[in-house]
Amino acid sequence: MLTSRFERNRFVGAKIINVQSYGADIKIFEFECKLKAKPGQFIMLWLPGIGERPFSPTKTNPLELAVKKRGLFTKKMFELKVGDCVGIRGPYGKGFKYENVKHACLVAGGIGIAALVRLAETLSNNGAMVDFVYGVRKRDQLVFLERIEKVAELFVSTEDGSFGKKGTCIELLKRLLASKRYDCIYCCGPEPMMVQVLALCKHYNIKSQFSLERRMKCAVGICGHCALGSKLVCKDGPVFSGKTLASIREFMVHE
Amino acid sequence: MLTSRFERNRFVGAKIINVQSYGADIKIFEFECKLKAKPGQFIMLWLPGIGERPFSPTKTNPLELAVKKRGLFTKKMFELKVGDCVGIRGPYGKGFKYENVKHACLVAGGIGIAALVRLAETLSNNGAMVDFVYGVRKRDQLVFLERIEKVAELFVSTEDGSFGKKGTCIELLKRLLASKRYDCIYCCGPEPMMVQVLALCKHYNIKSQFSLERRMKCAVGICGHCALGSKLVCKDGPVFSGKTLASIREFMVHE
Amino acid sequence: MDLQASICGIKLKNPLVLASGVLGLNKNNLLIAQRGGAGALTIKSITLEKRSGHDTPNVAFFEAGVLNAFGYCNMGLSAALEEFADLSCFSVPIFGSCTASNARDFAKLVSAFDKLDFAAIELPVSCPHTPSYGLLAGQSNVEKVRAIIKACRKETKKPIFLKINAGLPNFVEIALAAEKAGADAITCSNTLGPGMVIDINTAKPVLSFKVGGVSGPAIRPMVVRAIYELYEHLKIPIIGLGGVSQGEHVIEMLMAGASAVGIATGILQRGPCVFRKCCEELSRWMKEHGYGSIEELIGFAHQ
Amino acid sequence: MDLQASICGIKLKNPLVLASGVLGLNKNNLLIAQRGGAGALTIKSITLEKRSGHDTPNVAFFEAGVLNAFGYCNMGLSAALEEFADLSCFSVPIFGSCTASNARDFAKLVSAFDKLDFAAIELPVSCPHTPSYGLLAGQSNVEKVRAIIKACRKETKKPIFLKINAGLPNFVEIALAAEKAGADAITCSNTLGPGMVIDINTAKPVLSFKVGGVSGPAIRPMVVRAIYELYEHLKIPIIGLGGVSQGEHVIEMLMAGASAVGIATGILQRGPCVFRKCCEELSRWMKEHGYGSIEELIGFAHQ
Ligand SMILES: Cc1cc2nc3c(=O)[nH]c(=O)nc-3n(C[C@H](O)[C@H](O)[C@H](O)COP(=O)(O)OP(=O)(O)OC[C@H]3O[C@@H](n4cnc5c(N)ncnc54)[C@H](O)[C@@H]3O)c2cc1C
Ligand SMILES: Cc1cc2nc3c(=O)[nH]c(=O)nc-3n(C[C@H](O)[C@H](O)[C@H](O)COP(=O)(O)OP(=O)(O)OC[C@H]3O[C@@H](n4cnc5c(N)ncnc54)[C@H](O)[C@@H]3O)c2cc1C
Ligand SMILES: Cc1cc2nc3c(=O)[nH]c(=O)nc-3n(C[C@H](O)[C@H](O)[C@H](O)COP(=O)(O)O)c2cc1C
Ligand SMILES: Cc1cc2nc3c(=O)[nH]c(=O)nc-3n(C[C@H](O)[C@H](O)[C@H](O)COP(=O)(O)O)c2cc1C
Ligand code: FES
Ligand code: FES
Repeated sequence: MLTSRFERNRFVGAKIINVQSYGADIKIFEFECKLKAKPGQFIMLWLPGIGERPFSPTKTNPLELAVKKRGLFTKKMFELKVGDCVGIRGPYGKGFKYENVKHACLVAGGIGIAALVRLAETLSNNGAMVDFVYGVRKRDQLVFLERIEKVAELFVSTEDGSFGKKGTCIELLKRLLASKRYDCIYCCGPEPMMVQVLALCKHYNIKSQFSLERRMKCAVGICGHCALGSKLVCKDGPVFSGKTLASIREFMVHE
Repeated sequence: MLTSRFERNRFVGAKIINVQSYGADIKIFEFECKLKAKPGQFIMLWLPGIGERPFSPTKTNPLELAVKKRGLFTKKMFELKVGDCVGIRGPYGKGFKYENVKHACLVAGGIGIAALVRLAETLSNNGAMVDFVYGVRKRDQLVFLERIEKVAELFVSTEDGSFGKKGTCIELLKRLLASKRYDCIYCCGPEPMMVQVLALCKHYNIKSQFSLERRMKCAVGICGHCALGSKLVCKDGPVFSGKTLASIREFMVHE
Repeated sequence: MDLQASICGIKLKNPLVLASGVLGLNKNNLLIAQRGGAGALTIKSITLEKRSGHDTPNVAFFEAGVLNAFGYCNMGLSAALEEFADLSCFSVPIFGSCTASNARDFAKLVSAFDKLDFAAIELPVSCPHTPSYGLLAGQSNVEKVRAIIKACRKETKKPIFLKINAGLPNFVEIALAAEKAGADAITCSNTLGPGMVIDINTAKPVLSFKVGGVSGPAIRPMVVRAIYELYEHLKIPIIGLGGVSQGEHVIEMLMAGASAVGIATGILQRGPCVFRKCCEELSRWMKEHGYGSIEELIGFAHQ
Repeated sequence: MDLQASICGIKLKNPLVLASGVLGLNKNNLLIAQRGGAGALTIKSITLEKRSGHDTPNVAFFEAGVLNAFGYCNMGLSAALEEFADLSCFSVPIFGSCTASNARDFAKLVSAFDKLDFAAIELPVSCPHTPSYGLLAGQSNVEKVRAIIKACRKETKKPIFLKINAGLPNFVEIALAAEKAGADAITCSNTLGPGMVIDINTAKPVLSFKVGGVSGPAIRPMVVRAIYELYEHLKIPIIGLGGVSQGEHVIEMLMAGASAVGIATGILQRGPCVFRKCCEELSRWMKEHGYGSIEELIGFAHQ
């Protein structure tokens, strides 16, 4: 029948088939649902009666999401049990570019890991050498370690020193940059961290890509709520090159 | 963008690029417009301010129609000049079936020729032997003789004897049937003539297909105005097998 | 899967109803939709006198649906009484439909239809494009509708369905007034609008009547919302229709609060077997999602 | 091809206007649409106070369009006065848009907007889904609209556009009353409905507000018909919008009687450069069909 640009945005039903907890703050959900999404693209997850939010698929078949408890929405998500049903629409946005990248460094801060884990696998499948820098606050927030170690050299930092290097991933990254050459640095994490990574990339003159977060109300490029300067994170992003970000005065300035 | 089942039915603009007259009653119009249509399918032609009517393309690229002046609508059509613009939608309906037909006889009465001329060409292209029986009232109503003679053996009758055999095409057909064997007889003309042809086909036990006319208001199978028994001429037809027609008590009974 | 439904005590083998105006000119027409699997069939609306309706084009298309302006082209009451005198060839309930410019004529039609074997009588007061009928006769007025139902109620014990227009701001009031005056169900909705499609090549409105009622996918959200509202206000059941062509549309209408679901334009999209196809999709989905009966779905979005 | 258009004396390089509510939250947003080729830009409607609007989901989709219920989420007047104080980064006219629950508040907003460099001020009285605003504030009432225009007329000499809802039965009366009270143009139409989309898997309305205004292809025929009607009744010009995403839709609206044509949902279909794409299609078609200016197209379907 009719399949239109509009229809593609309808929610599909997704039943939860598995939930794993990592510490108090992170859960990994698996859904009876599959989709096609490039690393860096995102989906919108709808909890009827609560709202909808963007998330980065950490697997696509079946769909898997890694979620950090932050505010009201994610708190409600943490109450979900196997068998519960949510709505999923997407994928949305532009993913990471990884063609011709031979040596990559991925830098994940906290739940930023969600956007990068599939990218590490894809890069490695494409024959790239991947270093993976991963910083969290404490040990129990670490997820996907096994998956990452299969495809990349992993460097972990925890703020409390409970695993890997004590400190932030910025320090780890600095150390790597002192000795290694990368074609591209990929980064997702809290915005202050990304600002620091961008500064380092400039300093070493390395190409970079960042996956950004903004509040999203439509995800289809009409409401304007996700704007970063005059870019739309939902359509033009969420992945932006360091070069683009450097030219946007609003980077690091949002609610 | 959106292309739907609905959109296919929109009028496309068609400018008249040539008009030829045959006697007082028949005109052949050529349009700046092309379409794909199987022999037997029809289009709807719209004259803004007047109405729309079904016609059988006698060529598809560019679109050509042979029109007989009958009532108000066709009278208005006869006033059209080169450069005038009409609307065309379609093609509609099911065309003739001609697979595996090696020996065919086509029987056209009057403007029924419009539905059969392309069929003759298609059959011949497919390697079939084609006899073409064509009856009109008088000589100046004869159209497409050259095209037909290229692909078929032509037998013409005129009621006034001004060309070919004097009489009706039924008599010509009877004579042919007495000596020849056909896989299928195809017929389009006034309904009383088609009833006679159907009777002959039954008598000789030959398969047959007829292209029927009914008043059409939608051409998309919803209004019901073109019904022939519980068949819709616009969707199930306009071509029906003799077998189907024989089972429809309403054949030959319409306004 | 048992898809049995019921409306005003009329048992339907499935909740899908042929809407009035499509393939409903005569019995032969209706047989096409019966073969297509419909659970009930509504005839094309009949007026007192035969009407030849508007000139062609009677339909215009746009990417999201159809506009029509047939102008109640129909055979008129006396021919209809003959045509529909014997309904024994049908295995599903037949709903009569008739329309008029005023309460008195409505009553005459209903009184005549009462003698036929129609399972119910539907009264459209909501056509947006026929002069002297429906909205063009001011039948968006609550008082007029009340008078029509009252007059018709006297003429028949058969269930009366009032067919309303979901595009009117006062559709809930109209439905409530009808319920109070004795209507047995609300059919929602007739075509919306009217709308217009202009052919840009000739710079002319496509429809000979210029404007026509909008049907098909375009109108479904407005109809679903109207059904949802009506369900919150009415005690009598609702027949939902507008833009239904797939099983999931049927489910949406049932969940909004419809007890049965009509199809008109869907026949253009999927042919007369749209009814059978929707039933198949419906029962597959119900099985997969653990629903056991149509009844469980009705109004479920209100829980 | 010169696509120059004009509305209330405001020159536009092309007749395409960014509609209010899409990419109009702030100047950065508007710059996106300016880059996309729009001939004029309308800001998202501003209310006296900042509003956080309805919860997500704010948009719901169906095959023929979009439903939205943002609930006039906006920065409020005082922030807007700052945001739009300097419009020197724009090369096309900017239209202010503001809305309120009553005439007095409308007047306050217009009085404040009068000081900014907006080329015109648009007043939507027609939103179908925000409590206390538009239709939910009873602004389908002719008297209310008259009072709003009268109050606002006193506060500004800038052109005032009244944005109406083509779904209302009385839209012509509303427009005529506004014209008489001093409105300079009619914008037709806001989203229609409201409508509802139910997610059948969870049996819930998708929108957090349950219902939302319908936009996109679904509503174009109703809007075209409304523009056609308005053109027959009004002296002031019309800005047409609803379901436009292609050059031929623009032509259809112009022929119906619009002097300029807005786009909202079309941005979802073809991105912010929908304006440039429509202009290209428009000028190609005009060339092929021998039209020399936009003006020749306006109201051409009435000849
Ligand atoms: C493209 C994209 C991908 C994402 N992928 C993931 C993922 O894989 N896993 C994951 O856990 N989260 C992800 N997020 C974040 C997620 O969508 C929510 O925004 C986040 O979980 C906020 O939590 P909440 O809704 O529970 O908090 P809320 O109750 O909405 O708010 C909590 C606080 O956070 C602030 N806030 C909320 N959302 C944002 C935002 N987007 N930008 C800035 N501030 C905000 C609020 O202002 C508030 O102070 C992603 C976001 C984006 C844009
Ligand atoms: C599938 C199909 C293909 C056709 N192809 C051609 C073609 O190629 N060339 C051509 O000249 N004509 C063709 N026709 C016929 C054409 O569409 C008109 O119906 C015919 O020209 C009638 O003329 P009018 O509209 O001018 O007459 P009108 O003014 O409509 O009516 C004149 C008289 O004819 C009767 N009448 C009109 N149409 C029909 C009808 N369809 N069935 C029965 N009675 C009718 C009316 O009742 C009236 O008495 C075709 C019809 C069909 C159904
Ligand atoms: C061609 C056509 C003719 C119609 N004629 C009638 C009619 O005579 N009486 C009536 O009550 N409704 C009539 N309708 C309205 C339909 O019954 C139905 O209410 C409307 O089309 C919405 O449903 P849909 O979207 O499934 O088409 C007609 C609709 C169409 C498309
Ligand atoms: C997401 C969205 C938000 C809107 N917000 C407003 C608004 O704030 N003020 C307004 O007057 N119209 C608003 N509208 C209505 C549009 O301006 C326009 O009138 C309507 O969407 C029809 O046009 P379209 O079919 O091109 O979308 C909004 C529409 C959409 C889709
Ligand atoms: S979320 Fe609406 S424009 Fe990006
Ligand atoms: S012409 Fe309408 S059903 Fe055939």
